Amino acid sequence: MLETRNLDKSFGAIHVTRNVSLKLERGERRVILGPNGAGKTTLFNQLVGEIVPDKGQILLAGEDVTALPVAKRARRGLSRSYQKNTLFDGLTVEENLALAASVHAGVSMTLWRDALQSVQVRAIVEEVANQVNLMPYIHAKVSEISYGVRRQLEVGVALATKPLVLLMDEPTSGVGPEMAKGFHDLLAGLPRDLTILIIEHDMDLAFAVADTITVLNYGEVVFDGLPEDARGSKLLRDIYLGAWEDA
Amino acid sequence: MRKTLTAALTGLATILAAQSALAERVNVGLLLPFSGVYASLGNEIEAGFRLGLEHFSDDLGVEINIIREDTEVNPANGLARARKLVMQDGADVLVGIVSSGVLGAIRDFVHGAQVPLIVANAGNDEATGERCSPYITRLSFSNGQVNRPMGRWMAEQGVRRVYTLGADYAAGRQMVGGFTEAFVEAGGEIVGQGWTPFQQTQDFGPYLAQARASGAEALFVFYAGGEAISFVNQYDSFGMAEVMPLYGSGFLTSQLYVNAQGESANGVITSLHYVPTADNPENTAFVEAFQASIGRLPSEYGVQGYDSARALVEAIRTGATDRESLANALRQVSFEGPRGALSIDPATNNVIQPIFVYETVSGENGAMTQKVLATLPAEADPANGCVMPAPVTN
Amino acid sequence: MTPDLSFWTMQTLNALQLSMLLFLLSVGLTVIFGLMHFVNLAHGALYALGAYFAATLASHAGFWVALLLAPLGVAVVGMALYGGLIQRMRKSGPMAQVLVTFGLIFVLLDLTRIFWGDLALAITPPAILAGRVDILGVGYPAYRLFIIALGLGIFAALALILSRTQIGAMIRAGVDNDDMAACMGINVERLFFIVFCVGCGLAGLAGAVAAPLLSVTPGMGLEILIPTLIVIVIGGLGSLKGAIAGSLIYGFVQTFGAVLLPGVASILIYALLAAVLLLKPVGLFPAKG
Amino acid sequence: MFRHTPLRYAALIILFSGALFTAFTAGYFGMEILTEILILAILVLALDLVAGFGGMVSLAHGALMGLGAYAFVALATKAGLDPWVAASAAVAITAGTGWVIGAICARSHGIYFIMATLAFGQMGYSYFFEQSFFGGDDGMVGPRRFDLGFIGINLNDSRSFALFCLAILGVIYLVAMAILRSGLGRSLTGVTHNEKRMRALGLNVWRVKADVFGLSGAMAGIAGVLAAQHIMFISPKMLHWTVSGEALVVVILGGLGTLVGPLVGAVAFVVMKHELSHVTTYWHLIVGLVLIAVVMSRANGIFGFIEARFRPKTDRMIQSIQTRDDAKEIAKDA
Repeated sequence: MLETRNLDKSFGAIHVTRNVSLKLERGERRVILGPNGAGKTTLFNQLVGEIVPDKGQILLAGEDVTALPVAKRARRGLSRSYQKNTLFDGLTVEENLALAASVHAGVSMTLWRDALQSVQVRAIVEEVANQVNLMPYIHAKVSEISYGVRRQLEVGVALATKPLVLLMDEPTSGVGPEMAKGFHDLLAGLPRDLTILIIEHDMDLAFAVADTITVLNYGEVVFDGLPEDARGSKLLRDIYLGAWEDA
Repeated sequence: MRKTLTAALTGLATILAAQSALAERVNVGLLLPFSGVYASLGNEIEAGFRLGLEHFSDDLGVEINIIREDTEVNPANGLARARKLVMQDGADVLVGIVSSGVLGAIRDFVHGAQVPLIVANAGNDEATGERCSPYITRLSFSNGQVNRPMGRWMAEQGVRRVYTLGADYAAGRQMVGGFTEAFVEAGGEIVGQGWTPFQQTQDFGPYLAQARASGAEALFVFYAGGEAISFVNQYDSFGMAEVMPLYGSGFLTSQLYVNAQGESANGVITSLHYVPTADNPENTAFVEAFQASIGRLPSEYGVQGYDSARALVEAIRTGATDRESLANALRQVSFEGPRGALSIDPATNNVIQPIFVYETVSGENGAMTQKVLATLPAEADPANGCVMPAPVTN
Repeated sequence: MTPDLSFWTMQTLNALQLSMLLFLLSVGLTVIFGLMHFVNLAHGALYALGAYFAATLASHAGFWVALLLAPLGVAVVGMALYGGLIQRMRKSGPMAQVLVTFGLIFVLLDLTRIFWGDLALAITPPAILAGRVDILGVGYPAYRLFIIALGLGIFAALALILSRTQIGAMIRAGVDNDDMAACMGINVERLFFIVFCVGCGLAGLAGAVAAPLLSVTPGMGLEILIPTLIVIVIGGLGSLKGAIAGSLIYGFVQTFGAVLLPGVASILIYALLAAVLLLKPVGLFPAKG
Repeated sequence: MFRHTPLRYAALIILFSGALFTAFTAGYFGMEILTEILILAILVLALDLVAGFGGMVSLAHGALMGLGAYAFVALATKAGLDPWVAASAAVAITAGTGWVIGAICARSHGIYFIMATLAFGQMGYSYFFEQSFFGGDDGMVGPRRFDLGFIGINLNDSRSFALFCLAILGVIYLVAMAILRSGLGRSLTGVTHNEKRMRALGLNVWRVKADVFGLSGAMAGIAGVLAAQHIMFISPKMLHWTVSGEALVVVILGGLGTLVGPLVGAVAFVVMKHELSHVTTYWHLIVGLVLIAVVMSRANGIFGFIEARFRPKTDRMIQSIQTRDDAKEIAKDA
């Protein structure tokens, strides 16, 4: 579904992505692990097109999208959430979801008709709001909901584009352990055919939700395999777990 | 549709005119820029106009009521103000108009409403040419009129090859055009022309260097206001005076700016319809009075206001107090003023006046003054497509 | 017409002269923007004020005194503006700041009209700079060379201050990242105050320097505002490099455009601005990547 | 996202009845001023659409208005088209030009966007200033007013023309509202709030900006056509950047991004200008001081100030409680 081939990126002297090749099958849920500065978010940025790689290719559903701009990739089914909430602050939860849904529903450029009243948009908003448990807050403004709920909305907005591949950048960053568990349930409730790539810091959660695990270190893939193997891997413990436990 | 407009306006005009005639009072709408870049011109014209009324309207027996409106340098605003003066304030006559753009904007309105307008500055040739009107009488000058005599005079002086520079807008093109036409006709040659973006040019260096490289004998330019000061100062700083003497339209070294130019203007020869040093008794009296009330020497703008007032008073003295009779009487005024003998050309309604060729020289206590080199005979503009009925004489 | 070498030499000097004048104006504006994130539209009005101060001072105490005191006077006005308006507007959005400084343009313009009248003023340059200097066979006005030298001098001084002194390091840190600067223990308020006043002083200096070259009119501030903004936008906001690059581009395009493409001289610089923004939406050398 | 509060409805009703009252009671010049306000109101509505709701602060709107006026006059007088046809074509031309400017400037933000629009505006100004075909700096005369004779209205009567402008303004207000509620308007709000996210959601951001700029350009063009008919004279002055600057002052003075505020601003600005210019030639000074005072009050313009004053106390209390809870919750979560 999503594949990278020999992706490479440097900022000046800093080599942030080294020859990264990944392959996600349809419906696969993969977690990317790695210490801070391992190049996880930079990899995401390249996947969605916010950063152009120096070398390599990105394939979405078998097609080369390396040269496509952000918006076009998104319309082909690639969606992401951000590590730092990137919401529409002055608007309500419903409006946030509707904005995202309207692009998929094809009413983002229409004139004359109220986009919020579009049947398709309403259907998507309701579906997503249920998936990420936002129904109780649907009419609240972003400024009026708690941080944890905003994290849910962050994922909700990404989901409302009805993606084929969903990239989640630390969806549980900054929320308490209880919310993190809630997130586990949330993931479980998502359709099984949705391909998901998650950057996650919480090891327990990572092993609980992942079908496969990729470990990045200094921009390089140092492990790629099943969670069971990762758990036992000495290499992983040395470069990642150690660093993580120290921090 | 235009006919209905004209008819409506005429109807209104007649009612208002009838009212004011009864009161033996003439409402004068003074339309001048009191803010914006031409504010200093507006203020000087008003000062001259008020001085003229003071001098000439004793024992007139008709009260003159002045209503001022600020046109800024904005044609649309000027037209709105003109309409207000006529439609609401019942002005019997309009006086003023500094910029040609404003004159162009209000022309159709004053013509349609049949309100006499005394133009106290704006010089666009069309206003007394193809777009002339029996209701518009110009007491100031036309762009061509001021500069044509200079073309012939320079040719007579033996100047053969000239480079011209001017501000790139309609008035600049007409001023330089008037000169060029007459100069070429008299056997001169224009070796090159430069046009500087109007009100966007602060540095004339590049243009001066081009003029210099042209190898012309002399430079003829039109600039006014702040541009005139910058230009003359920069011309002098490049030492151009040694290789290419500067001639120009007299606005370049107007009394209004010449002291800001100082010694830089020394030796510049220009032509204009008025100089404060013109030697005649009317001018002596005017200059003295102007200095007494304003505290400095008058420029051409002051005298245009002064003569406009005099023309108005002369017209009223013929018994005219309503719009129609004022318009008719204004076309026939003639008098000896500070500029010399003035009359109105019945074919175009433009003023006929002598043109002074003068050199700017250092005078007493460092102030610059004007040395008149020649007073060229009064001349009328060609009709330029102006067709209108002759004034009614009685 | 056969333009020879001396013609091009002269035009190059003309272009340099215009560039340096614009540099004096734009450098203050761009550094204030880089540091404080707001565009002081009244910068042009301060330039006009500098010219008027200089005109008045020059008639009483001579040119050199005027050249020294006029920028100081404008810096004092800058202090008053900072204390009275700008400081309070620091937390408001950029729109509010643009508006306040737009209002200031109106106020300062009419104040100069009230104090100095509508008539244009002028200053004669001092005798020592009144003549011409021979450069490559071209007699070039000494006063214009003085402007070029002054501009280059100020550029060198600012470059030194920014790269070698402590306050320069603070300014660079502030432009780069104001949170970080505050963390590093820099007194941000004081830094802003100093930079703002120096910026205003430079605008005043530009006005004083321009006065003998151009005419001093109430509208001069508004006339110079757009060229200055074009310079800093082409150059990229917040950087000394951008200010000098933008000034040079403007000066040369304007000068040689007038000579080589007179028909389109008035739109050339706007076309260039549009082209630069199309290719580089944040100018050529912005302070931040 | 744009919402109509009771206060906004009240303000609209007051403004509308005020305009009607003036139209039927004012003298000649009062009518002229009313028409001036109504035309300015159309221009500032167009500007509020892009600046207030789209964050695209434009210094090209005066030029777009002027372009509309020139296109209308040239097509009506030089090409001899029917005024209605000429006006429609003129509006189409400004819409297209606005769209192109919006598309080109879409990548720029903040001061860069302002300067990019300034560049296009000034190019237009210089063009019309220098083209003798369009009368150069002297401008052009002769646009005819629309002929509404078939429904018995003579627009050469200043009251009829003022009412006609009022009707057009009303229609444009409704159109602006509809645009803001449409899919395009919602997308625009999204872009203003968070352009990066909208792009990541698959939105063609530049298209949204260009489309809205084009629509706004059409409105500015309508203002230009009406201004040309009102004054019956046009000059390059209309295209100068200071006209755009003034319009921007009106928008912000009234209240950016409120639609109603700019209308209030237009009334305040024109009335203030006319009243003051009779008292002193230094009226800019006073306008400048008022502007500074309004901005320093930290309200969103005059209308924002009124909204802040009139918002019910309970409303404010609820909000402050919510904010406090919010803070607590964030603290707990973190």
